Amino acid sequence: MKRRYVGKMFPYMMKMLVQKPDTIDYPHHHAHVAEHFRGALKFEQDKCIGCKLCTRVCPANAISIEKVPDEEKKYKAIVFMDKCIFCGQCVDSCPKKALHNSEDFELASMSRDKLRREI
Amino acid sequence: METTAETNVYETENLLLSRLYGRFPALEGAGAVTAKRRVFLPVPMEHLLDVLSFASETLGYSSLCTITGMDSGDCFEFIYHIASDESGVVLNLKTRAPKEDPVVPTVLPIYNGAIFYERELEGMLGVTVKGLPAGRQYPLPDNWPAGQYPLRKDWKPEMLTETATEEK
Amino acid sequence: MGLSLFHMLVFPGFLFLGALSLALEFADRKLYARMQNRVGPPWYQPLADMIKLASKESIIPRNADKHIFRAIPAVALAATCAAFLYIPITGAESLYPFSGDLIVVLYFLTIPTLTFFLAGWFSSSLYAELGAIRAMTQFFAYEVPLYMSLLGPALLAGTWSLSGVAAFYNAHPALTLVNLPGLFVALFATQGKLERVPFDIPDAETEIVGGTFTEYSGRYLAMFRMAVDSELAVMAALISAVFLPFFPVNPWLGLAAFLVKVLFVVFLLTLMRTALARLRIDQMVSFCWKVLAPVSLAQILIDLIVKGALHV
Amino acid sequence: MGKIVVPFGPQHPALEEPESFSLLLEGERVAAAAVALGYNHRGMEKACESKTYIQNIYLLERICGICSHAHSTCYVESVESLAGIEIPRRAAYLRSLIGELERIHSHLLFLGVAGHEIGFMTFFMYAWKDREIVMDLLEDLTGNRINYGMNTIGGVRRDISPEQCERVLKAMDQLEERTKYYQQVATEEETMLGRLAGIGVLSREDGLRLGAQGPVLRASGVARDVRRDDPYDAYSELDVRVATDTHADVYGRVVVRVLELMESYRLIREIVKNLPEGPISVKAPVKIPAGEAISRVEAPRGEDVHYTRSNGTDKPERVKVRAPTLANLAAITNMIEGGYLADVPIVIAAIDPCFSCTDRTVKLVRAESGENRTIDWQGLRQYGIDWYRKQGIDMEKIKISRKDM
Repeated sequence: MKRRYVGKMFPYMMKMLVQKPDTIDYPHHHAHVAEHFRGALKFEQDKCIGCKLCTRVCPANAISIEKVPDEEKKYKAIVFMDKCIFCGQCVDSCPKKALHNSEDFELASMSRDKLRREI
Repeated sequence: METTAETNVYETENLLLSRLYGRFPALEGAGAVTAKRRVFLPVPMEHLLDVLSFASETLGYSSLCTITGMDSGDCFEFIYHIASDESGVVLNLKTRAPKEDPVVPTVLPIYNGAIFYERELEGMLGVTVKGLPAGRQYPLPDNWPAGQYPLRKDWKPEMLTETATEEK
Repeated sequence: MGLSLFHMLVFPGFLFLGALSLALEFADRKLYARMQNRVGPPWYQPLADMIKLASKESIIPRNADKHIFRAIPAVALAATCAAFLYIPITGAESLYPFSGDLIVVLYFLTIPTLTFFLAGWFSSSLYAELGAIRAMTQFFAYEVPLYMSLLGPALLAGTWSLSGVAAFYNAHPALTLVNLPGLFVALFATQGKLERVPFDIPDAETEIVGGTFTEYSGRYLAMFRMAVDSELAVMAALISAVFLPFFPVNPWLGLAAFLVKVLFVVFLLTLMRTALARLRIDQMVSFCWKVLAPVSLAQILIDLIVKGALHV
Repeated sequence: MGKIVVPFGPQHPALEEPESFSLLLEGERVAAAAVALGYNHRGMEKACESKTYIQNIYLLERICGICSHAHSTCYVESVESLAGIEIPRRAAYLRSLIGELERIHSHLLFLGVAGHEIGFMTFFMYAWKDREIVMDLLEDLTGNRINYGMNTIGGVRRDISPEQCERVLKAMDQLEERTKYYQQVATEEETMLGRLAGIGVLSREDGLRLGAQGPVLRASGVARDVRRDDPYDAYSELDVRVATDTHADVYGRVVVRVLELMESYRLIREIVKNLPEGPISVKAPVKIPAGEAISRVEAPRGEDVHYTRSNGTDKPERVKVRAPTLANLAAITNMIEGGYLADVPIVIAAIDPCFSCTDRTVKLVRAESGENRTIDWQGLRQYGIDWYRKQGIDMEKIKISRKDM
């Protein structure tokens, strides 16, 4: 049997006491995200050809592509951020690379309506 | 799908099948090796327990992975997935029960840990598992309306709303 | 009359104790957080917690005895406030010293534990009752070692008055070293009294949810929280009065020395709760009787021998 | 005190997810225990039948936040087997890499939870602090901290760069050092040992008989590991050493998980060193040929089983999921009974239960139970608003739209 101690972590605790904390004071300091983070969707209108492949592959029915009225071959995307599960399958499936994930993850809102984004 | 020219590739799998055929001649030729370490074998309901206990005691298939119950249109199909620790082979025993009177025997005496798998068959498919001790249903909630079995193909979520409104 | 009212309500009574206990709670939480490599709460967090709790709805269970349910937290708070009046703060002399006040303080300090038991028992909730029983079981385990550990130094000083004990060790600082085993026992017993890790068994949240306080909410819970915090302050003050000498004559210096000593005791208590895991009730009881009780007995023995040898 | 029945759940601070245990207590001892499951039933198996194969990857990945990669791997592997797809070697290695990283994050999570259950918050904080290293790594490699979305039918979705490989190796060194420290603490700290050793005993025979899986079974001395017995992904080319222990109690389960952490660090180094070059995915058909397949994956908590049957369309006929926790639950009453109430949380935590995995399975659109809950919830909300108004705080002024229920 190995030796047993009471308060084994004591030395490490003392080290931590004088070290800079690992956590951050979040809303006041910005949280860091990785380079290719899958955050809120971004849409480039001029690339979209309106094939609607993204709406078909979406597992959560979170995106819809609509034609901009009175304009030739111009489409807008409506993303329901409350439904989106950030899987990025629409980004993978888009043949013209009109969609991409941004690093924006701070999506909390007091109202569900605000999470319906026309982009 | 049939086991013909691939004898050398699927040596363990074919050996397993031949041992099963040797013990239960009625099953001869029914089995299929679909991939490496994956054997499917249809078994009539009356032989099921015998085959399971033979596989578990003699062949070393001591681990019951799960029991899949499904609605195949005209009947219910049950698949008992059992695995061997030594060879890593998963033996899938398929059996059927008529839709009018779906009854399967419990495998609890052979696989003591099967209780939740069998409760799930009862709850989700409405199958009677003969010999299963009484207990709380799983995984549906206690106030789930009787006679609603979500995994049956004719079941739609709307049915639940209708019944529930009637109850009100 | 006016002066004693001031003593009771402002200094060293209610207001000072309140401020001190919130400050100590902050120190405890901040140290705890920093040792865990976290940022920890801002300085006003304990006060903010109290205000938030007090402004919340207080729910009283239907089956609970309403009057007792409401009265208990106030009794707990009153008992710790009363105990604090007899502890020396600005110097070796407390406000109302008399022979035997050490015993009175200890008795005042058992009242909060009893109220925890009553609170749990009258909540008519399973978890609270379990917590109450655990609080009582634990009470019988740590109380005797705690008394004996404080008895030793008093025996050596030859007085039952806290001020007398303080004055004695102020005169003979070297004799404090004799009482180190007693300090060890008192620190552990304090953790039991305050229901903190490793002895937070009566309100172990992963086992019995909120323990004795499960049914408490709103201002009644706030009052309980305040009582626990002030109990921490009183216990720390008591330990520093008995085991840590150095009481300057100047009252301001005395106050500063008091604060430093209390902070030091809280630091030791925080260390214990950071470095240890929660014990099970049976392990706790056997630890108290097999380790703490013999050590405190040995402490008394040592004190008696030293007293005999030095003829003090 | 006579016998009392204490509800342990469905809402309880010791349980991270809703699950109910009824404990019959005699004093502080547990005389009998009963498990009630199903609070997390989401009807995923039914939902799978109305979604395409691709959509199902993301659905099944969300069975569980912790072992999401295990579930999606298990599912895509059964689909690939149906479609007869051989994935590129690089893809197989990357899947294994993410799988091992997931195991590390799950086991570190377990270590922390174990500390939390026995009131050792400092251990919890330290273990979860180091878990951040692997979480950040996963975010870097896959784009998300959980629900990585790495798998697709025919391979993986993201490649990793040599710089990322470097970062992985660096993190492994860091984690290995930390894990050694935790091993020391867990095996030498008196108060921790006192709470872990000798409780929740599951003998080797009982473990096998009741069908326990994963670290629980391995802590009872049975060397069963799907990665070695029934290799998938790159494991057939890797040398997987199965960690076992014979303590058969909670302490043994902690030791096994620590040993598995060390094994994972070794495997990840091997994977990164031998990472083959080549494509990361092959094209997969939308419609999968009719057939059936079963696949097994060693999830951090034990063996995960997926059965898929296809009918030749783009949607599966049946998907059956068996998560490891379900297998371990049959053994749990066996472990709790006869022990102390104080030990119940840590014994339950020691199987590292994941109840959302276990209950998985429909989004019931406007189902009665959901309807009911909404009414209750609105009533509760109204009550809260009225109460605060009496106190002079008007919640209505804080604009919250009614639709956000």
